[in-house]
Formats: sequence, structure tokens, C-alpha cells
Amino acid sequence: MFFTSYSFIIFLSIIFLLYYLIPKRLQWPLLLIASYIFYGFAGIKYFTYIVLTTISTYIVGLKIGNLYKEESKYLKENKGILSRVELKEYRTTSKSIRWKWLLFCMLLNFGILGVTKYTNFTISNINFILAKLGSGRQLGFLDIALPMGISFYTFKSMGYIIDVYRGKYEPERNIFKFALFVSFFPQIIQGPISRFDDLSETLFKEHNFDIKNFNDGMIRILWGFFKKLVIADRILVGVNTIIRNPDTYQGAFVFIGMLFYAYQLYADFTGGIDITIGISQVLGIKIKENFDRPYFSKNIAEYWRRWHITMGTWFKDYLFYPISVYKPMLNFSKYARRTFGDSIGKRLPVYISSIIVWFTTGIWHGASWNFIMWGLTNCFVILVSQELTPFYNWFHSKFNVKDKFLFRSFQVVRTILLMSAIRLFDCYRDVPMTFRMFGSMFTNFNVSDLFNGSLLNLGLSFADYIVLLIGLVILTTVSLIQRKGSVRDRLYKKPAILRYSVYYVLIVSIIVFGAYGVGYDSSQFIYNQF
Amino acid sequence: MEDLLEILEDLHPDIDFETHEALIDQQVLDSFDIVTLIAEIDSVFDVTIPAEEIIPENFNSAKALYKLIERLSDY
Amino acid sequence: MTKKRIITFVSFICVLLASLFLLQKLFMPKYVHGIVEGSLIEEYYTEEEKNHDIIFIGDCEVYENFSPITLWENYGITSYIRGSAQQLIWQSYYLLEETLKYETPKVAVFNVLAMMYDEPQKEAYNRMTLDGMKMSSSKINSIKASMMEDESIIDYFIPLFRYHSRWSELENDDFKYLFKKENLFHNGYYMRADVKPVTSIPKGKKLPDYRFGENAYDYLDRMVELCKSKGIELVLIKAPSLYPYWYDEWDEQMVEYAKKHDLLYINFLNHIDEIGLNFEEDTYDAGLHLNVYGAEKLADYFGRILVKKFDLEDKRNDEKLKKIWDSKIEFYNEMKEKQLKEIEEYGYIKSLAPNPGQ
Amino acid sequence: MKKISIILIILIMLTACSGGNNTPSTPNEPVDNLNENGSDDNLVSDGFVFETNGVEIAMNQEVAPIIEKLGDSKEYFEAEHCALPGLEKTYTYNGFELYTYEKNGVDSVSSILFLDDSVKTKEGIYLYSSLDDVLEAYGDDYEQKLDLYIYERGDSQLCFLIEDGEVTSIEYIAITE
Repeated sequence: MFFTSYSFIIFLSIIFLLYYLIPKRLQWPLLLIASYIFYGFAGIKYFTYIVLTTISTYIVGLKIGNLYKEESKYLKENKGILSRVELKEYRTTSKSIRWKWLLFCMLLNFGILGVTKYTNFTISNINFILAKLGSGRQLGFLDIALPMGISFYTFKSMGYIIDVYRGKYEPERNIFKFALFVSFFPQIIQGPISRFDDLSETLFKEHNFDIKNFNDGMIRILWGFFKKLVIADRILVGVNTIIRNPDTYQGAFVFIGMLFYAYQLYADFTGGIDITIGISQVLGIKIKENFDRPYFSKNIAEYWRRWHITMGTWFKDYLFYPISVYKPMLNFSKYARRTFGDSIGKRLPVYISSIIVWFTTGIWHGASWNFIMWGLTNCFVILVSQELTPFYNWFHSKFNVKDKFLFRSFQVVRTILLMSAIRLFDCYRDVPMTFRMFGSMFTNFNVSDLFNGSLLNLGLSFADYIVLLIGLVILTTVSLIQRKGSVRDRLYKKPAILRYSVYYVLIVSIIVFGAYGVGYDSSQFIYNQF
Repeated sequence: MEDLLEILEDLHPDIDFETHEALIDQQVLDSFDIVTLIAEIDSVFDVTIPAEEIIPENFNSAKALYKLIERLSDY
Repeated sequence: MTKKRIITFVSFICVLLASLFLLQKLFMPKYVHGIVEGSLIEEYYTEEEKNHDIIFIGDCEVYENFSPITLWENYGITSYIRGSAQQLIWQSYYLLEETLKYETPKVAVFNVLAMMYDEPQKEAYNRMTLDGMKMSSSKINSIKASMMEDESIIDYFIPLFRYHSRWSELENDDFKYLFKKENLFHNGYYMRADVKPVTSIPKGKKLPDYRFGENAYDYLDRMVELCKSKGIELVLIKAPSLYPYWYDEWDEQMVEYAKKHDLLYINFLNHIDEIGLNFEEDTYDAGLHLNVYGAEKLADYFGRILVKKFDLEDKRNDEKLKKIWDSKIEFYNEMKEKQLKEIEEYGYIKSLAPNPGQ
Repeated sequence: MKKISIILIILIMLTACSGGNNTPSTPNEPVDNLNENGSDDNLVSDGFVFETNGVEIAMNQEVAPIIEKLGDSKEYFEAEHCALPGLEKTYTYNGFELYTYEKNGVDSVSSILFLDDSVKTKEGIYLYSSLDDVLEAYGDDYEQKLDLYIYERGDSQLCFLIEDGEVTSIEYIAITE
């Protein structure tokens, strides 16, 4: 049941209606039932996975929580009675028991994710090596279906268990509440990856119908549908034509395809998140934002702080920091500084952590070398610009352009182009093909390709281009206004007639200009597959 | 405290760390800085800051960070 | 304050729905030039006197091959063809069911070529048969039986969702015929005055199984049942179209079926000479469909059988009917003349060419 | 608005620069080879291919160049769809019939039907071959519908009708959509 299907819209209307009609204490149980119905549409057979994750994380959470409580109590009671060494010793043993439980839970759940998502990728790599070694033996691929949203709910649950382990908050004692946190339907398919302490603040509360929340939520949903249906699904046709026919579309077309894809990905992904957050808002539930106008970033590092924010912070909090401050890593850092000198020694641990994080980020996006290369390229660019910091500082001290509009625009465009180029890995069939296509932009770039009518052969008509252009103008304008605060808050203060006009225009343009139904490939949100 | 300020100023010479109260919130320190910082603290104070302590409250000012170091070395 | 809010909200909903309704009207294909066949089904509702002796149901082999005008002129029989392009048998069944809500004819005629299809074929054809129907339980059942796998019933209830993408290809016709269309057919008969002789007809490919599908038989049974319950005579026919190929194996099944259920079954392919059909001049597309000359001959031949077999009354002296049919005849002759003129002028019927204006 | 115009200017500059770098080292790149549906017909079909008198015919292939090579057909028939644009054409040659369908205004091969045993498939099966011959040539990976044995490869099907252990009909069929 995709967000843009009729059945989802009907499903949603029913949920909205019931949610405010039933007694308030039944609101969150309703959402749990709704989430499981939503999940059931993808296939009953997937229930096993999500239920297993829910139960195992719930139980281990309780266990670790209790251990943590006992530990704190013991330490408090015995403070001053036992010696510092004894206390430290107790802490260490107690922590290691908690750690074992955590490790068990993570191995189990990341194990499920790994097996369902990466088995065939591993097999194909083994086969490649076997073939290289001259072995005639090849392993067969397994028919494993990827459970819907597994990357997202696994990350959500594991974030929870690590937080409980760290004593950030107490574990949830009600298994049904926890099950709702794991399966909450608006964010199961494509995030955002919410944190338990953040989401639970509003998720289990009783909510009165609030007209402003409803208004804001609805507009946000419509805005999401607009981005998704009018823009993303429309331009998708053009993107596909280019990237599926690499022999025909080279040079200038790769460049166009790259920009198209940047546009599509943005509209598709942020549109989907708009729908998710909008739905939650109508239900009175607050979800953390996942984007902060990412295409206005001045460099890649900043871009990654503003794009898919919840994923970035997840990797930072639960992977980057832990490996960076892991004791052996710190010891290695000391050793490296002694051996290679201060400047290299200082960098090595950070670099190693970064590479690990980006490798993981890449493979999280998809089980293929394309995504791994994509992740590592991101890492490479970030590290290089880190290294160039002194140069930038020198540059800015020499030329006073830092805050000049023109220079900032240059940085923004540079970031967009760079990110789009890196994303080519995401487009083409394999890594060598990506390099070839990237190269063709420089060896085979015919400006005339863009003006001889070929653009009308990509499956987009002149009228489509007009719609896309108007969409671009609208999106950019909205983003620019957003800089000064919430667009919807401003709109809410305006007379009702203006608000209703916005509703009207959004609804009518989604219905008329939406790229849905016969004649359009109904596509899924790009991030569903992750 | 002096040692800590020295480490910090090494990272960003242009910042007055004695008074700054929003090092994380205003993105003065990025994740690379934090990791470098933790490594330095580890070697200078022999205190390992665990991942769970990497939260804005502990890193927003030099004072908070120093408190954290003291607390951790307590054990 | 709250009251004002509610009023604003309600009026917003009204304005929204009204404009969506208008847009839907605008975007629905008008089928007035080029592919006019899409207008066949809805034209029935504009008929003032819905009381016919004979109702035809079926695909292009009925609506292009029989002329109700001739049936009236020669025998005083009133008839209406509820045909549509590639009408599948369940569509015929539900269309008949719907028609019987308006009138009870003496005879229902069904063309059996549709027996060859046991499952939905093409969305475009579904649309041409179903969009024109007024909302009714028959329509809903017909939609359910006809939908292809990737279709949604909502697209039939709200055709705007199906046709919204026509925004970039709207034509003058879409505005001109927004609310009202002029008549294009003659009691459901689609007139063609052009000629294209038969040259060759490919032989039928060998089939692994000649038995008609279960689903098709099921609906044929239901059709028999429906007619029986209303006291209507059901006649099965196979029009004399040379293509698609009508296998002997198929014909045998129909003969047998008719015998079993005591129905009249006529395979006109066996009577081409008696009808007087000449495939050099009586077809407009090399043997698939008859032109107006062929349709008149066939109607004349069929009318004679019907009168004899079912004892149909000659109503040519009924003043009221005569008036109605006189104007129909006038329209019929006008159109024939118009088409002939177009043929003379352009060499083909320009208003019915796939791309008008080219 | 200002920002957009700047982006445009930079885009144009970029394109201009790279355009200048375009060395004609690869003159034979098939860039001008854009046909209607954007697919590349020069690729050999990955489906079943029928060969007669040195002419290869693959399913879903554009039909005009094939007809040019095969020469005039013995018989020709065209059928309009009821009420839909596009003609289905039938060309009869010695031994087989070639059927076409229209897609985006281009006539493409929809099927090839064997008429007698003067033609055979690339794998050597002709009318009146035995079922065993078929199985030997094409293997066990078929779908059976009554007496019809259907093999699928790429965008094509190859269908054998077997009666009394003998092939009585052979047809190549294009898989569309």
C-alpha cells in the first residue's frame, strides 16, 4: 500500500476519522492496529521479522534496564562504603553483563537485516572470486524477500536498545506501546528514523482534535503529494530513459540526467517525508524533521547535516562516535602519533571511523558495490575538503568573499553538482559503467544535443517540461521563504480565503497534473527499497 | 582547566572558549573536532569519554566539558 | 466564529467539488470525431421513446453491420443496437440487464463472436463500453467483471482520475461538447458509406483449444436465463464479417448450444449469397465490417426472418412512431449524403479519420 | 529569481567549456541513433529469432527493414482495431506469415506463424517434427497449456502445438508490455 495509492488514502481517511471519534485512551492502540494492518498489506509473511525484532528488543530492553537500575542502586548505596577500586570493578563487571545482552540483541537484529538484505550480494561476490580463482563452482542465489521497511525499523529499534544500554532513558514496559514505536505506519517505509525518547513524548499521549494541527498537517500532506506526484513521478520518466539507455544517452545527457535525478530524488524523498510528518501532525504526533533545505548547503559535510538528518545522526551517535572513542582506537591514536607524528596521528582514527561509517552508510542504502562506492566517494570528498581547510582559510583571509551572495551561490551550485555527480553511482548498472558515463560528460559533451529536440524524446513532452519548470520555481520560492520561518505558520495568520486558495490550488493541481494512473509508471518512493 | 582550554584553542584558535556557551548548538565544533578532542583528553587527562556522554550538554562549553572530565575521573 | 468557520469550510468543499466535476466533464474524451465509437453507449439515454421490438447487444459486428432504419423502412420493426467496440460478453449481459430496466423488447439479439474472449482484454475498450453507462448496479457489476488487473474501480467512479492527463491535449471539441453532444448514430448503428473491397483474408491460426471459456459460457447461460425470466426471445447470431476468423469448431458449439436451449442461431457467414452481400462493394474495411450498403442488405435479410419467426407487428401506421422515425430517416439520409460528399472531396471520410484535420 | 539566473549562467558556462573540449576521437558513437522509443535496435535480440533466406527476424523489432529485405509478400492483409488507431498487418511469404502490431506509430513484429514444412526454426524444428525433437532442441523449461508447449526467452515466446506426438503448429510470439 503505497502513499500514493487509492487504498492508502481511504485507509488514512478512516484512521483520521476514528482517531478523534473513539475514546482518547484508545488512540494509540488504534494506531498500533492500523500500523499492523498497513504492514499486513505488504504481506503477512513479513510479520515474523518485525514481531521478532519487536519482542527481542523489548525483552532485552527490560533486562538491560533492570540491570542498569540495580547497578545504579548498588553504586549509590555503597558509595563511601566500598573503595573506589571496588566500585570501579563492580561497574566494569556489571557493564559487561549489560554489554553482552546488548550485543546479543544487536547481533540478532542486524543479523536478520544482514541475511535478508545482503545474502545474495555476498553470494554474487563469492561467485566472482570463485570465477577469478578459476573454479567452475558457482553458488546459487537464495530467494529471500526483503521485509518492508526493515532497514528503518531495525535502526529505530537498535537506537532504542543502545540508548537503554547507555542509561539515556528507561525501557518501555508496555510491549504494545513498544510495538507501536517500531511499526508506526507513517514512517515504516522510509523513515525518518525517530528516537524513542523523542517520539514517545507525543505518540502515546491522548490528543484532542486541534484545528491548527489538522490544518498544518493536511497542507503538509498535500504539499508532499504535490512534490511526489506532480514533480518526482513526472521527471522519473526522463531519468529512466537516460539511465537505462547508456549507449544512446551520453555526454550532455548524462549531465541532464544527473540534474533530473537530483530534482527527482529531492521531490520524491522530501515529498514522502512531508506526507509522513503531515499525517503524524494531523494525529497530534510530532516527528523530527529529516531535511533542512539541503540543496542550499555550501559544502558536502553541511549537505549531510541537512539531508536525511535522522539517518546521519543515527550513524554519528551509534557508529561514528563509538568507534572513534573505542579504547583500542584511542590507543591506536596515541601509537600513531608517536610513530607518524602529531598531524597524521591525529587524523588517522577520524579517517578510519569515517571510512567505516561511509562504507556502512553506502551499503545500508543498497546491497551493491555501486552504493559502497557512492558512500566512499562521499567520504573522500568530505575528507579532502577537511584537508583543504587551511587553504580555504587562507583564501577567505585573502579575498573577502565569504559572505558575498555570488560566492555563496557558487558554493551552493558546486555542492549540488558535486552531490549529483556522486549520485551517478546510484543510477547506472555497475561501477565501471558509472565511470564511463561520468567520463563521457567530459569527452562527449555536445551542447547541440540539448537543443535539437532530443529532450522531447526522453518521454517528457513540452507540457511536462513547463510543469517541471513551474514546480522548480515553486519549490525554490517555498525554500527561500522557509529560511525566515515556517511557511505554514505564516499562512495560518493570513485570511481564511488565502488559506483555502492554497488548499484549492494544491488539490486541483495534484489531481490534474499528477503523474499517476494510465500512461505513467506508478513508481514507489525511491527510499522504499532501503 | 588550563590544559583543556589549551587543547580547545589548538582546534579553533579564533574562538574564546572561556566564555562560549553554545559550542555544539552553534556548530563551532563538528564531529571531527569532538573526536580529536576526546583523543586529546584521553592522552592528557587519562579519561576516556564514552560515546553515551557525547551529548550537547556536555560539550557546549569548556566548563561543562571540564565538569564531565572531573566526574569521569571520579570513578 | 465557529459558525462562520463551518460556512467557509462547507462552501470551500462545494466550490472544490464543483470545479472537479467541471474538470471531469472537460477531460472525458468526447468521441465526436475520429474515434466516435466511444459515444455509442451513452446515446441510448437520449432516445425519447425507449420501447423497441428488438435490442441488439454485442461488439462492432452488430453496430456496424445492421441498419435499424432499414428494419423500420422495410418491416415497421423498431430496434436499437446497444453495441460498443469489443464488447465482452459480460458487458453485453449487464448492458442488456440495464436496458431491460428501461424497456422490455420482444427479441434480444446477441452476436456470438465475443464468446472467444474469456477474460478482460484492454482498458481502452472497457472504457468505451463502461464510461457511457449511467450509474447503476449493472454498471458496477460490469466494471467489476471487466477490470484488468492494474485497474481500479475508483477510476471508473471518478473518471477524472483516469483522464486528468489529457490537460495537455485538450481540443476545441472538449469545450464545445462539454455538456451536450449531438447524435452520431442511428439507433446505435454506426454508418460508413465508404468502400474498401476484400483482397485476402488470412486463415485462422491453429488453436490448442477451441472450446469457449467457462466464464463466457457462464454469462451466455445467464443471458438465456435473463431473457427467459422476462419473456424475451434470445437470438444468437454470427455476423457475416470475414475477420476475425470464425472457426468451424466454434460454430459447432454455438449450433449445439442453441439446440440445447431451444434458441434461434443464425450464422450469416453461411448465407452470404442469399443476403446478396458482395465483398467487392459492401464492406468499408476489406471484410471486417460492412458499410451502409451491406448493413442495409443484412438488415433486410434478417428482418424477414424475424418477422416470420416472431410474428412482429408492422408499426409503420402508428402516427407517433412514424413521426419519430421519419426524422430518424431524414438524419440517416443526411449523414449518408454528407459522407458521400466527403468521400468525393477528400477520397475518404474526413470526419471519421483517426486524426481529424490532417 | 536572481539565484536561478546565476545557476543558469553557470550551467551555460559549464556546458560551453566542456563543449569546447569535445574532441572528435569517437566519431562512431551511436549518439544520433535515437529512434522513437529510445531503445537501441542494433542490439541483437535476447529472444527467439527466426531466420529465413539469411534474414533474421526478432520479435518486437521494427518491421519495415525486414520487409525491405524479404521483398514483396505473396499476400497482404491489414485489419484495423475496432475503434482504436493502429493497423494489424499480415504479410504472407512462402512458408510463413508475418504479423505486426503498431506501437508509437511504428509497425513491429508481433508474431510469425509457420504455414508448411519448408521453413524451420533456428534450432531445426519444423512442422511435423516430433515432440522428442522439440524437447531435445529446447529442453524441459516450457509451460504447457493443453497441447501447446510454450518456451519463453527474452521478449519472445516460441509455441509448439503438438498433436499425436507431432508438431502441427509453430509460432513465434512477441511479448509486449
